[in-house]
Amino acid sequence: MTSYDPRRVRSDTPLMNRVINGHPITYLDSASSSLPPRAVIEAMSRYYELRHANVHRGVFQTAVEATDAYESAREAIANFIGAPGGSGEIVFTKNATESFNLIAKSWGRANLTPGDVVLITEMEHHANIVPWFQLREVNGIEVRFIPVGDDFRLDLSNIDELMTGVKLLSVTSMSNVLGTINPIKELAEVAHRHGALIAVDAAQSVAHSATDVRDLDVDFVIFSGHKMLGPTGIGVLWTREDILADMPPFLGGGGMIADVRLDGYTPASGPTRFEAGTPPIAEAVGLGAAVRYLEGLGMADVVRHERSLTEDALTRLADGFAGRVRVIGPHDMAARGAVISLDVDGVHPHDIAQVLDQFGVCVRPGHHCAKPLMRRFGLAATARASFGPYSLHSDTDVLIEALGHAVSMFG
Amino acid sequence: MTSYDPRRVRSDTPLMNRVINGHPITYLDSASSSLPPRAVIEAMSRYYELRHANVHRGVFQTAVEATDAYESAREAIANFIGAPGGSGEIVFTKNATESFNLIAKSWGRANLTPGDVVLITEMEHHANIVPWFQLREVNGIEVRFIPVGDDFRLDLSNIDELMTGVKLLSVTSMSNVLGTINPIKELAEVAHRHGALIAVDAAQSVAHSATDVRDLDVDFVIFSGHKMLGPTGIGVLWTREDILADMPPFLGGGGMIADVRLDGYTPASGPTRFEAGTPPIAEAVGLGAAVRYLEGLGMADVVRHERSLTEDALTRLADGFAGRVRVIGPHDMAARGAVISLDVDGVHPHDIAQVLDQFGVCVRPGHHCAKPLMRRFGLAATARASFGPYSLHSDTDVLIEALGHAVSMFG
Amino acid sequence: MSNLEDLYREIILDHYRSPRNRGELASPPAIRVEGFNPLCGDELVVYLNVEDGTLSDIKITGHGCSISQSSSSLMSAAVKGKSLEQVREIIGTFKQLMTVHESTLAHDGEPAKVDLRAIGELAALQGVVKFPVRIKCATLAWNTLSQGLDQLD
Amino acid sequence: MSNLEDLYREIILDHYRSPRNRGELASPPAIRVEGFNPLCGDELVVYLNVEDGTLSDIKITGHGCSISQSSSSLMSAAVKGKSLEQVREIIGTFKQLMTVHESTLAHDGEPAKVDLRAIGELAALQGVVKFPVRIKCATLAWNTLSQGLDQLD
Ligand SMILES: Cc1ncc(COP(=O)(O)O)c(C=O)c1O
Ligand SMILES: Cc1ncc(COP(=O)(O)O)c(C=O)c1O
Repeated sequence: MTSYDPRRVRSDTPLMNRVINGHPITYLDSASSSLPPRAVIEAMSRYYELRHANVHRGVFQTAVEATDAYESAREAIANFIGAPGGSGEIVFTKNATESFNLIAKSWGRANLTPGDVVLITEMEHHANIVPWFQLREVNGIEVRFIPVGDDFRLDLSNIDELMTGVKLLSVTSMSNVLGTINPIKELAEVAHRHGALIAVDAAQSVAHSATDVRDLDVDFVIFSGHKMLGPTGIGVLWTREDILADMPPFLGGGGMIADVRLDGYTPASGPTRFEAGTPPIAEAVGLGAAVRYLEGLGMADVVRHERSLTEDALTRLADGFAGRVRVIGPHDMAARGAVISLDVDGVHPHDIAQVLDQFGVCVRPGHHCAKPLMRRFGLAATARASFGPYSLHSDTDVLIEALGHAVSMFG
Repeated sequence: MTSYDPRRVRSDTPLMNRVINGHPITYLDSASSSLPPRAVIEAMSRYYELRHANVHRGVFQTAVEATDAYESAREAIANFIGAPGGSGEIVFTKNATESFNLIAKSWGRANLTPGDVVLITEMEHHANIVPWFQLREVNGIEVRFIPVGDDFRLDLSNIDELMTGVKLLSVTSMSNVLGTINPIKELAEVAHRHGALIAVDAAQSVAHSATDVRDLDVDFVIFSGHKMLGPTGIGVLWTREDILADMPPFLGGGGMIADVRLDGYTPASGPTRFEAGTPPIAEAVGLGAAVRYLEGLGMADVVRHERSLTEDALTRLADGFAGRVRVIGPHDMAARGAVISLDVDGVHPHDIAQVLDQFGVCVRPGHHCAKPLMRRFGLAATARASFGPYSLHSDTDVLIEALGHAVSMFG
Repeated sequence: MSNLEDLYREIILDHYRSPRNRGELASPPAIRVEGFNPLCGDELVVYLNVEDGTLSDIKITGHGCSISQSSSSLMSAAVKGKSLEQVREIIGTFKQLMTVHESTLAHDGEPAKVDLRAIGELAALQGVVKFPVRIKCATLAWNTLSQGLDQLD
Repeated sequence: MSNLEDLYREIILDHYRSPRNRGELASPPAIRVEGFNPLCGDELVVYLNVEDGTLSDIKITGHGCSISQSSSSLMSAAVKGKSLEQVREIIGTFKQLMTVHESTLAHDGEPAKVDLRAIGELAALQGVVKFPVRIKCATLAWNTLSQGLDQLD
């Protein structure tokens, strides 16, 4: 049915025409943010040109159309991740980070008491660490970490011990630094066996593999629009209808209320309880278009292609630089995704990124918002290359060549 | 210098070409959300086509350009409202509502103790009510209301009494229901005389008059992108540098930290402390373009034009319907803006909006997220018409004619 | 304007201007149920007297738009004096009426058949389905009535 | 590649590979100041010995990119043994060097003149201004040194 061709995705992506320092762009930073296809950009432009209006309380034609567009994006996303309760389980936030804050500050504050444990991992993004530290300050919970082994995978050997007192296990489906893919289904089983819930940070996986929340049997899933070919300014929180129904409000304001009196207020029910103020309407339209675009590609084919890119790149990196280039992440393809962090002997990641930029190659230097993980491996930074559905083997050719320049330049 | 012509603004606005039920659109819902000009829509499209990347930590060309675009939007906004400390005082949020939550949940939690009073008004939008009710639940503050008189203006006769115990006066610069413009400069003087700070909800005024935070001598100002010809998904909080410096973090995650360790975190300084996660980058670009567009119009000319539209509409509404149409808001032009709420004898606002839609006229029925105000005047809803810089006297012609049909239909 | 005349038929305007069965019943013994549409601000209170399996009396107060008001008035006239079984049938038929249009669109199959003669004046509400945002106005009274009947079980 | 060669001049690569004045000084008596660039993760510790108004010794530890490392090495060589007054002058000249490009762009006026001969090897850092994101790498050591001197007052 689908006929996924990464070259067609590339020609659908306007930014791929960009020339940088005389070279066609080689975009290897999809883990930071992906490049939207024309269909997404145009869906938003068309929205503003034809039907923009505030949603929810309008009777006139464009307000009805805007509301329909907003709500149908919610349905598209529910469908994309197989939400059993449909669109009534999809909350729109501003980004994945807000989604985590929503879980911590609404569900967490209502359900956790001093001494309760939130178990996360050493490979989490700050978005899945700091909100728990903040909750600890007000609620006195314990934040515990699953260690990461020298093989760059979660060390689950003591998982049953670590689960003592845990009310929530919150874990990334794929590390944005290591590329490690975690065994979510297995962890969900562990969490539930111990009477805990499980939240999944799917920011890195949602555009790179199929997500089926029912099959995974998880309780919360969060992700961001801009990492799945969609726009900035929108994120998603999915949770089961029964959990959502019991969560107290988060931000207060218009739209999230059933009534406001001089002496208090009554919150609304459903996802709207968590969507205070004018929501990201155009952004939802763009995200809906992104999801439809991804569905058109077929996630199974995307996975296969990105695996082949990653495998090839890992081999060439290992072979090409006489041991000077070290991959910080699993070296075999079992359970790893298309994110490759590099540590180059004698060349700082900043300098790598700078030299590569001269060849039009976009890689990201830094701690990637995962400082505990960086400390775990004694690194201040890595240079990270990551693929998307528009990436080609020729991107790796350019990367390897430019990396060669960087390595020889710093001798 | 400027040569503001509302017809040119209209021809700059793609949505004005929309045909609804066989009629050209008559958009009278700018108080809910304004219609962006082509320049704003294209600035965002161009951003996605040419330079989209995640901001802040990138070294490669497009990441540098995206960061510059994002930060220069911050500067444009600082400039637009005359922020004395420049862009370091501008925090980007997702909407005006989040800005209020930020004040309440960061500044409020840190600075208010049980018994402290936050003084708001009966004409506030829920965005400036519910966050204070939420703070009351955790901090035990008192939320007090300045009453609204029968003349639809704040009743300030007892203001000095009302100020007892007040730490923050939080008030709208213009009611989104009544159109009433409040005396902010005078209120700032009152607040400071009583040792309180003052926050201003400028959501309704920022695109309809010049804002100069230094001249007003206020402490916080909030507004939303989508009500000032900009995109959805972005809001602004301005506050003085010294206040911002002492505010504890709000949402936690990437970008807002200086360091994260296994045992805790250190927040970043400046606006970034309050911008957790990937910010609304394209939205900032769009908002920057909107601000430049508004500056090009010249706010003084916009004010003059919208006053003339409002005055004319008020006269024709009073004259035209044999007393059946009542304006819920000040009838004279002293300190009132281009928002006109209607109560029509025997015709429910929903039905008015429905009939008007058949003529392509967009007005909003409902409580406008100001339920305490509606109760104050014994109303469940009004039908609200509001103007923008693209509005023309001919819009009022169509409104009056369509309103005539509605009134006669319901006899 | 043809759409609009479909929505605001003369019967509807008549019931809006002169609502039937308006008022309250002493409660108890009457069942009292509140209905609320937070988006519009429409509010209804429905009072029900049930005797020997029959809805012997119904009264309604509240405020709302012409659609919600006339729908509640039409409803009260349609169900008053009917057996509870008949009332449930009428509710079912009305709900079918309100979904005909949508389900036709959604599934592209045979439109569900509603016997318009059987529902009498209620058929006047048929035009509402062309205005999906207004369906919740038309159904408010009916959902409230359903809730009231549920209290009998 | 010409831009890149402007940035990574031979002198810079040399100081990056063989940084001068690397190490620690006993503190006290030495002044110890930490510098930190949260965006890059660059970290420096600068140790200063001041005797009779002269910066008699300076040592630097830490990690960072070639620009921040070579800049700190070049700085240490430029200021070591100089009077505090001279050190402040050198800092001023260096900061001017880092803003020449930007201010030229911003104000469209006469570019500020920096006497390149007076600053010797430091002139090698001139290429950094073409890469605005890297300016903060180059200035980290200098800001840290300034903070150290401020502790003397
Ligand atoms: C006066 C006023 N304040 C605050 C808001 C909230 O703005 P937003 O929905 O963009 O958060 C609005 C918009 O409805 C408003 O009119
Ligand atoms: C694994 C992971 N989680 C969460 C986030 C946060 O996403 P956002 O910045 O869109 O909130 C990111 C993105 O950097 C990520 O890679």
